[in-house]
Parts: sequence; structure tokens; C-alpha cells
Amino acid sequence: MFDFALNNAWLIPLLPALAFGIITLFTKKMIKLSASISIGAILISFVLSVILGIELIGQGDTFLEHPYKAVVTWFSMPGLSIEVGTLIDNISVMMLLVVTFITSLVQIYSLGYMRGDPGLARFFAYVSLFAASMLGLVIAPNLLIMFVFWELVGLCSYLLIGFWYGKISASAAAKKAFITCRAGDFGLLLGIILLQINFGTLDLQQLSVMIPNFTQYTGLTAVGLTVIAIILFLGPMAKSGQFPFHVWLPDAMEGPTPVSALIHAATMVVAGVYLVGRILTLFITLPSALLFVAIIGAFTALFAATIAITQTEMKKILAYSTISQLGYMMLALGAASLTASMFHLMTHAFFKALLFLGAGCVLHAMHNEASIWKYGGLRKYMPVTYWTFLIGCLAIAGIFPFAGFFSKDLIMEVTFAASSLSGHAHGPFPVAYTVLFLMAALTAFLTAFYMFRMFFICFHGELRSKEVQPHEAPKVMTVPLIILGIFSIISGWVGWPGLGEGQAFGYFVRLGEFQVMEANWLLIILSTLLALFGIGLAALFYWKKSFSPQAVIERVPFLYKLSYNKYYIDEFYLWIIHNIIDKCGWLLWKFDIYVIDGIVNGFGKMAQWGGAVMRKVQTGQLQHYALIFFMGIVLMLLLLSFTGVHSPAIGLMGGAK
Amino acid sequence: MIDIFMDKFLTIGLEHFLILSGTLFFIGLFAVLAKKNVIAVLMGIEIMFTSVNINLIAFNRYTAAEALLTGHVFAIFVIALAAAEVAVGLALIISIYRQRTSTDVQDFDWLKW
Amino acid sequence: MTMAVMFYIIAFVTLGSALMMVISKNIFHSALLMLISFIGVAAVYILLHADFLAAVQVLVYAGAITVFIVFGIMFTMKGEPRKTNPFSQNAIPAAVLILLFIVINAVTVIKTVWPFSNIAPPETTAKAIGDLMLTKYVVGFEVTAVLLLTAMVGAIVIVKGVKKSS
Amino acid sequence: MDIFLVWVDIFRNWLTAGIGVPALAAEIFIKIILVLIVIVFVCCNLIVLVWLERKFSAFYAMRRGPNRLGPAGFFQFPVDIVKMLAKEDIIPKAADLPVFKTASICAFITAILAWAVIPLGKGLVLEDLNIGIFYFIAIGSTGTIAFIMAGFGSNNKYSLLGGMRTAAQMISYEIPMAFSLLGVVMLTGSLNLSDINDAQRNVWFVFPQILAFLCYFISSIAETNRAPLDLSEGEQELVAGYFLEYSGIRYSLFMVAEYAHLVAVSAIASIMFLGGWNPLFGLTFIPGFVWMMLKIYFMIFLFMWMRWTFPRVRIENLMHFGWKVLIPVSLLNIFLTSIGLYVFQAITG
Repeated sequence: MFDFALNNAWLIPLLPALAFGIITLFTKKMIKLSASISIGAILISFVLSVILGIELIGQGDTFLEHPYKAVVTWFSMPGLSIEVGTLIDNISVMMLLVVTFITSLVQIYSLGYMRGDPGLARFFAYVSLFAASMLGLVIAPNLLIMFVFWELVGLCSYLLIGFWYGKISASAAAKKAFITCRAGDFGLLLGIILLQINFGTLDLQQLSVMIPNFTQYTGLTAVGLTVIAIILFLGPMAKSGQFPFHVWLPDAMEGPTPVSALIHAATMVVAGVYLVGRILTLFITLPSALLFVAIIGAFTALFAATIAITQTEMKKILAYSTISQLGYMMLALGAASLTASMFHLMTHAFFKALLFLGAGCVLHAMHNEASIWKYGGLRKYMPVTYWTFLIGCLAIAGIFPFAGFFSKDLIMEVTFAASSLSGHAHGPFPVAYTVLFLMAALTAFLTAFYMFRMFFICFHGELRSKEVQPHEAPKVMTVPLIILGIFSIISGWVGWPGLGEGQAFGYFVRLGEFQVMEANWLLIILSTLLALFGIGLAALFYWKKSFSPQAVIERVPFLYKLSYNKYYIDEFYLWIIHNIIDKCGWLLWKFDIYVIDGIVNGFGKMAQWGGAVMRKVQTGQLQHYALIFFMGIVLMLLLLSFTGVHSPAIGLMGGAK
Repeated sequence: MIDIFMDKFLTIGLEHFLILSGTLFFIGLFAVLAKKNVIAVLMGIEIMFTSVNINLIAFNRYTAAEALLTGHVFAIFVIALAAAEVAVGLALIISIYRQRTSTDVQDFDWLKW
Repeated sequence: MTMAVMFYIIAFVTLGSALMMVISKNIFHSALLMLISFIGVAAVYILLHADFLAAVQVLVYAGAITVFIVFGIMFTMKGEPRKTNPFSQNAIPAAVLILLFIVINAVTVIKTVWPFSNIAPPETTAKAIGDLMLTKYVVGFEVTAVLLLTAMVGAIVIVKGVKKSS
Repeated sequence: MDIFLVWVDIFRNWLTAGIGVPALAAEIFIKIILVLIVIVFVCCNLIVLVWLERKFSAFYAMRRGPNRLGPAGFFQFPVDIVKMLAKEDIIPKAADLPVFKTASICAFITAILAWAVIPLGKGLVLEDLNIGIFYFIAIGSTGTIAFIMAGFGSNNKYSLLGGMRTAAQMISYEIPMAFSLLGVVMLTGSLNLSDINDAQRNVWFVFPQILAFLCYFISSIAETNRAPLDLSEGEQELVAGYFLEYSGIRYSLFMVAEYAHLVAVSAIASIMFLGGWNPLFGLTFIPGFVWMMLKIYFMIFLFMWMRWTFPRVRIENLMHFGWKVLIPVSLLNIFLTSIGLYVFQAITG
């Protein structure tokens, strides 16, 4: 069974792809059949992943040391050989599990959420295609294949954000997401090409062997490789919504809520994190690059959290929290800890999917009313959603014993370990990491605050909107919520400090040697306190109403406006586009019209003129051609007979000597 | 000198036939190159065919290594070919004439466009 | 001597009628002059002891091809007969070219030393030709037969057109 | 035996030895005289034939025919000739003069040229060519062009149509004619007319080659443009066909050509199929020349019988018959002949 699953791991992405094909080609008209096909395909993939997962856990770190690789050569030329196939190790299997699990749940949830939508078959087709691409990305054996699926994932994101293409904002958001990601993908492709040029291979395993000793294999200096790493990192930055490419992610909430849950919270956006994790060796080799990643991650985390405080739409807040959490993951990677990053990736996937799906329930109940200020007191109308949402909020805030507590604590811990505060810092930039650590701590506080701000506004108090009568979501939507809630609680326990070999998450998913993690009580207490403080503050402001948030706003209107308007990043970008890029474009347009077109038209004119001259020769009269032909013969004859060349031709013609 | 020339002139040999056939050939070629009417062109081609046959037979008569009539056989093949050619050629001319109501080769300028 | 006289008479008739054929402004006259030229060529064959070929020449060229061409002329002729066969614009360059060709040909032929064997021609050419055709050149013979059939079918199809049935 | 050749030799000796004419000139002179003799012979035949034709037509139409001049109106035609020669030679204004004028001469010449190879007895021939029968066919095919010339030169629509009909008809019927003669050539293995004649000492080829004989007979009717296959004249629709515009001596030349052709075709038929000058029933005391003439006139009788018995066919029937019946039949004859030859050779070894 295991061998079958291992040998046929390619089936895991293929089945959803097949589902996509079948739905698009044949069953588009039959919505229920399409949904069944899609869900059936992803469930089979899930089962296969579970089989793989169980066996891998049983095998310990065998597969981490010796990944299973099944490839065939796709194409091969001197200096470049690309293989397609599967690379199965613990990290990819973990991702497979997460992706298939979340996708299955989201698809089931969508049955309820998307009920009655005319494009449901299309929706399932897209989701299947997305699942196929994401799973393909996860098990890709080399960077090029990864890039291919990476782009496919981006395409699916585009399709799903713009799912309701009738809405102008949706299609605009889709384009924004696509274009922003493309900007980063350019860097990624450039990085991949540079790696290929320098190392002659894109295979992940070979790269991880070659990169630590890059001076042996290439003529690159550390600076050069750092540049390559940072260029490469642009792709993950865009995909994972890191500053300054984060602008697309909040807008992506225009898509259906299950899509937001699936793609823009749990799976696709972590592709960047996953990719960096895959080639973390590259960054670990280069401390500056690592620091860059960490700075970007920590800054993004803090930055997004400050924006999230003032937002008024549930999904926007969740989107910014996603950006923030992705920043955490990047920070963990920047602290050279694959374990922490992947751990947070997994737990985040569960509780963020939970939160989004809960938000979906709320939106469903409130008839797509966006502003949270219209909500209130939803607790008594939809208890299941309330409780599961509470679990999600607690998890993201990092309260023991929820999943977020463990993963976030691990991130704090690895960052702390790299900082000068820990006393025995390893790495060349302890001071910088200290700042980063402080930023992460502040972010933890802010996270707790804004999550519970939203939570209290939505679920407590009185219902402010008078038009709607909220109701609990149907079973098909609440059951996935409950399942995710359970996972949001228990999934963190695999990271319990002190778990040893064969038990701890860090044993299965790691880079380098396994170390039993010791609980740093100081940090645990600090982060818990920060979270509790944030929660408490939120409760004071929005539940007990002890203080008025309005008063705070009036005290610092500038900061509020800055945060509310997302630091005017979008406007800044628009300004750049309008004033700089458009002007450059105008300039290039003129250049194109007058210079390039002039040259091209000049060639055309030359050809026309030449043709006009030459067509005089081409009379179309066979006799003219024959006449000229025979004139040529006469010339040849005269030439041959007067030059006295004894050529075979003259011999053929009669042998004049 | 004149004796030799007269001797050459009066003793009919291979050269005479070759020059005759060559001249005939080029007269046919002249018709092909310089006549407007496509049937005249066809007639020129026929003249060229015939003159080639003179060559074949003259060579067979004067330079054949053995008393074989290979040249004659080939002349017959050429004649058959000429017959086939004139049949197809006239068929083409008539079908073109039906379309264009002209036999002027200068009207047959489809090669141009 | 007799041979020379006959040769020059025949050559004169042949070439003269061929030249007149080209020069003539009446296409029908051209066809008749071509016929005379063909008969002259048949006479040349007789000079070359190729009596069978002379008969073939008369039969095929004079009897069949000329009649075909006259048929073609009659199918396509219109307007004043005296203007049916004009020269085109490139007559003068063509004439110069042809003169050059004739001169070059004559010079080449005269200057070349030909390998003569001068074996006496066989008395009955018909039998010898038949033997050769059906033994050594039987493939060519058959191919020619197929070619003639193809040409006949092709000519009929081109002129009659293919009926678009069914 | 060859009394004709003996006479020629005597004459040649008299010229060269007696008068002292150079050999070449004597030869040319003799040839010219011989050609004239042949022409005179043909013309003499013509007189008889025209008379015969008139009598036959009268007989078949149950009339009397010419009966005023001479015995049974025999001198009617000579008088006609005198009238014709005396008539004005009318040439249409729009006619293509050179073509119009040469057409009748060409017709006459091509008809006479065929006589160069036709032997009327042993050695009684102008030139006993090796390829005699082939020569006959080749010359016969050139006759076509004269009719086209006449039709075109007259610049008359009826004439042109008549000329084209003649050409189409003659070209079509040349093929079965040649093919039917090919059977005989296969049996004898020679193209020489004398050889073919000699090969029929025991059996006439009309018996083994009956199919060929029928083909030849029908196609020679078409070749000579005689009823019932005289589409080119077609009085009803084409007035008189290609010689519509001719009158006087030019018209008479066409007449002479037609009858010369008729006699030539009959002579070939008698040589190829009826044993030529081989005597019948061993009656060797009658000269070969007489036998030959008897057979020729028998053939002419057949032609005339055909002419005055059958109505004229339509042009498409004529072409269909030529291409779809006569050619296949003549090909079949060649096929059967070759099989017969093979079997015969196999039997006799």
C-alpha cells in the first residue's frame, strides 16, 4: 500500500488535474457530477497523502536523509537536463497532507457556500486545477518544474479571484494579483536561470549539496551568490505577499471566501515560504541573504499587523493577518529554522482556513455585508461559528494550548536564539536579530489585539444591522469548521517542547541536525503575556467599552489615517504608475513610433521600392523568361569558347576546342 | 584552300546535317521566342523536335560504332513524344482559349501575380 | 555530287519554309509552311538512308501533327487572317540571339573533329528498328505506349473537363 | 517475264547508247516518263470509272444513265472534261489565294503519289519500296491536308466545315485502316507490296484476314470520302463541302484525285487481300496485269455498290463507328492474328 502510494505519488497531483480536465471538457453542465468528481479526486489524493504520511512518520527521518525521487528526463541538452517526476521527503509529504486536507475541507465547505452559483462547475474545475498545481509544486524535483507549477498556481489564483468576473472590482483584483506576482516571478525566473548558469543543475538535491561549497563549483563570490539569492527571493516575496508586494493579497479577497481560505490563506501564499524552505541551504550559506529574508519577514509581519488594527472588513483584516503570519514564517526562515517556519505554516494553515471559513459563514449569514461595524452579537445566532471562530482567534493570538501558541513560540525562540539578547547568539548579525525579535514580539501583541477587536465587534454586543436576520450555516459548512477547529487545537502539540526523536515535529521536518527543543520559559511567559495583554486591551475597548477607540483615534489621527489607508502604498504605486511608468511608456511609445517604426517602415518601403523596380523584370511573360534564359546560354557559350576553358560543359555541348 | 573548302562543301557529311539541324532548331526557337500566337509557339516547338531527330539519325548514320539503329529508335520515341506533346499542348491552348478568348502569349501572364 | 545537289535543295526548302513559317503573318500559312518543312526533313531522312523514319515523319508530322495544329488554329482563330500571327516585342533581340546561336553552332560543329565509323547502313531499316524496339528498348517502347495513352486521356480531360457528378 | 522492265531497259539503252544522253539525265528522263505514264493510266481509268459510276447509279436507281454519246453514252465524260476545262476558273474575292490555288494541286499530287509504290504486275511499279505499304499509309494521311487547305482557302463557312469534317473523318479512319493492314504485314513479315503479293500464291489473305478485310473496306470508303461516308460533301447541309467554291479545272483536279484515290485503295485491297496479280484457278495464261485489273475493278464495283445502296450516315455515327467499332475490331484482328501466328509456328516448328 505504501509502496504503491510512494511509486505513484504522481497520481496525487494528477487526479485533480484529471478532474479539471473532465469537468471542463465533459461535465460542465452537470454541477453535482462536477462537484463529486472534484471532491472525489481530491479525497483520493488525500488518502494517498495520508498513507504516505503515516508510513513516513513510522520510518522516522529515513526519507529526510534519503528522499524518494522518481523522475524521467523531460528534455536534455548540453548544460541543461530537466527531469520531471516526484521528490518525496518529509517536508513535501507534510505539505501534501496540509494541502490535500485543507482542499478537501474547503471543497466540501464550498458545496454549501457556493450553493446556487451558476458557475459552480467552473469553480470546482478551477479549484481542482489549483490543487493539482499546488500538489505538483510541492513534489517538484527541481526548480524549473517548480516554477512551472508556480505559474500554474498563479494562474489559478487569477482565475479564482476573478471568479465573479462580472464584478469590476473582482476582475481588477485578479489582474492586480496576477501582475504583482508576475513582477516577483520575473525575479524568480532570473534567479533560477542564474542558478542554472552557475551550477549547471536545477535539481533540488544536487543544489543543496553544491551550494554550501559553491566556491568549488562556481566562480561566484559570496556577494554574487547573495545577489542571486535575493533576486530569487523576489518570487517568494510576491507570492507570499511580503512587503512591498503585499498589495495584491487584501484585494484578492474579492474572490469567493472558500478561495480566500484555500488559496490566499492556507496554501498558495505559503508556496513562497515553501520554496524558500526548499532552497534554504542557499540562504543559510549566505548570512546576509538570510538576514534580508528575516528583515523582510519581520517588517512585513509588523507592518501588516499595524494595518489590520484599523480595517473594517472581516476578510481584509484576515488578509492582513495572513500577510503578518507569512511574515512570521519568513522571519523563521530568516532565522535559519526550517522547522519553525514549516510548523507555523502547518498550524497557520489550519487556523487561518478555519478563520476564513468562519468569516465565510458570517458573510453568508449577513448576506455579504462587508463592514464589521454592521455586525454584532452574532454569538447567539450562530453558536458553532462563534466557538470555532474563538478557537481560531485564540490560536492565532498564540494562547496555550492552541496550535498558534506552539508555532509562534518556536519562531520567537529561534529569532531570540539568533539575537544578542540570548547571550550565546550564533550568526553574524546578533544586533539586527534583536531588533527583529522585538518586532516579532510587538507583532504578537498586535495580532492578539486586532483579532480580538474583530472578534468582539462581530460576535458580542448587539446586532447593529437591522436588515438581516443572521442564521447558523448548514451542516456542510459547519462540519469542516469543527474539524478545522479540532486541528487548530491539537496540531500544535506535536511541537511540544521536549519531545524527542521520532516524536517531535522538529524531528521530522528539519534542516541539519535534530536538537531536542528546550522550553524557554521566559519567552513562553512573555509571548503569552503579550497575547493576553492584547486580548485584554481589545476586550476593554470593544467588549466592555471601558475606553472609546474614538478617543484614541482623535489623539493620533495621523497614525490612524496612515494605518487605515494602508500607509498609502496602493496610492504610492498608482502614483508611480501614473507618473513614472506611464511617462516612460509614453516616451517609449514615441520612440517606437518614430524610430523603431521608422526603421521597420523604412525596410518595408525599401522592399516596396525594390519590388517596384524588380517587378519590371518579372513581366509574367514566359517568352521573356525564355529569351533571357537563352541569352544566358549564349553568354556561357561565348565565355567558354573564348576563354578556352576545357570544362565538361563544353564537352557536353559538342566539345569545341 | 578553296579546293579544300569546295571539297568540304560538296562532300556531304555529318557536319552538314548537324548544321542543318542546328539551324532548323534555332529557327524553331525563334518562333518560340518571338511569336505572339501560342499556336505559332507550339509549331516552333515541333520544328525543334524534328530537328533533334535529324541529329539523332545523322549521328547514327555517321558515327555509330556498329550497324545498330539505336538513333532511329530514339527518333521514333521522340516523334511519339512530339505527338503526345502536341495533343496535350493543343488541349491546353483550347482550354485556355475558352477562358480567355485569346491565343496571345502576352495575355498569359498569370505568372506575374 | 548528286548527293550535294539534293542536299542543298532539300536544306533550302526545309530551312526556307521553316523561316517563312516564322515570318508569315498568317497562322494558317505558317502551318502549311511547317508542313513543307516537315516533308523536307523527311527528305533529309531519306538522304540519311532512314526510309522508314521518313515515312514515320510524313505519317506523324505531316499527317497527324499538322492536322492537329490546323484544328487548333481553326478553333482559336478570329479576326483578319492576315494578322493572326504577329511578332511580339522581343522579336529583334530574339533574332539577334538566334543568329548568334546559329553562328556558334556552325563554328562548333565545324571545329569539332568527329569520330567517324561510316558503316554502311542496313538495307531494310524497318526490320532492324522493329527488332531493336522489341528487344533492347522494349521498356522504352512500352513506356512510350503508356505515355501516348496518358497524353490522349489527359488531352481529352483537359478539353472536355470533368463532369462533377454525385 | 517482266515485260515492263525489259521495255524500260531497252529504252534506257537506246537513250544512253543510241543518242548519247548522260546516264543520270537518262535516268531522270525515264522517271519522268514513267510518272507521266502512271498519271495517264490513272486518268484513263478515270474515264472508265466515271462512266461506270453513272451507269451503276442509273442501274441502282432504275434509270438509263448516259446514253447519247458513243456506245452506251461512253463518250459523255470526255465531253464533260472538255466542258470543264473550257469553263472559267472562278476564284472568290475573299479567298486565301495561294492556299486556294495549291489546294487542288495538293489533292491531286497526294492521290498520285500513292501510285509510286503500287505494283500492277510483277515489276510493274515505279519504285518497289521496302516499306511500300507503310509509304502508302503515310501518303494517304497527307491527303487530309489538301482538303483542309481547300476548305480554309475558300473562306467559306460550308467549305471550312466540310474541310474539317474531312480531316476528322480521315484521321479517324486512318487508324483502323493501318491496323487492318498490319494483320497482313504480320503474316508476311514484310512491308514490301510485291513480297506481300507473292505470299498469296496459295491462299488469299482475305480468308485468314476477313476481319481485317472488312475493316479495311469500310475505312477506305471513309478515306476516299465516298458515300455512304461522304460527310465532307454533304450536299444537304454543306452544299458541296470543301470544293464548293471550285470550278473548272480545279474542280476536275479534285475529281481526278478522288478517283485516283479510289483506284489506289482498290489496288491496295486487291494486293493485300485478293492475291494481287496471282491468277485464279491456275489460269496462268492470262497475264498478271489483267488479273490485277480485274480484281481492282471488282473492288471498285463493291465500292460503287455500297455507294448507291446505302444512305449517308450522320457525322457522330460515323465517328462512333470509327472509334468504337472499327478500331477495337482491327485491334482484335491483330491480337487474333498474332495468336494464330504463334500457334502456326508452334505447330510447324
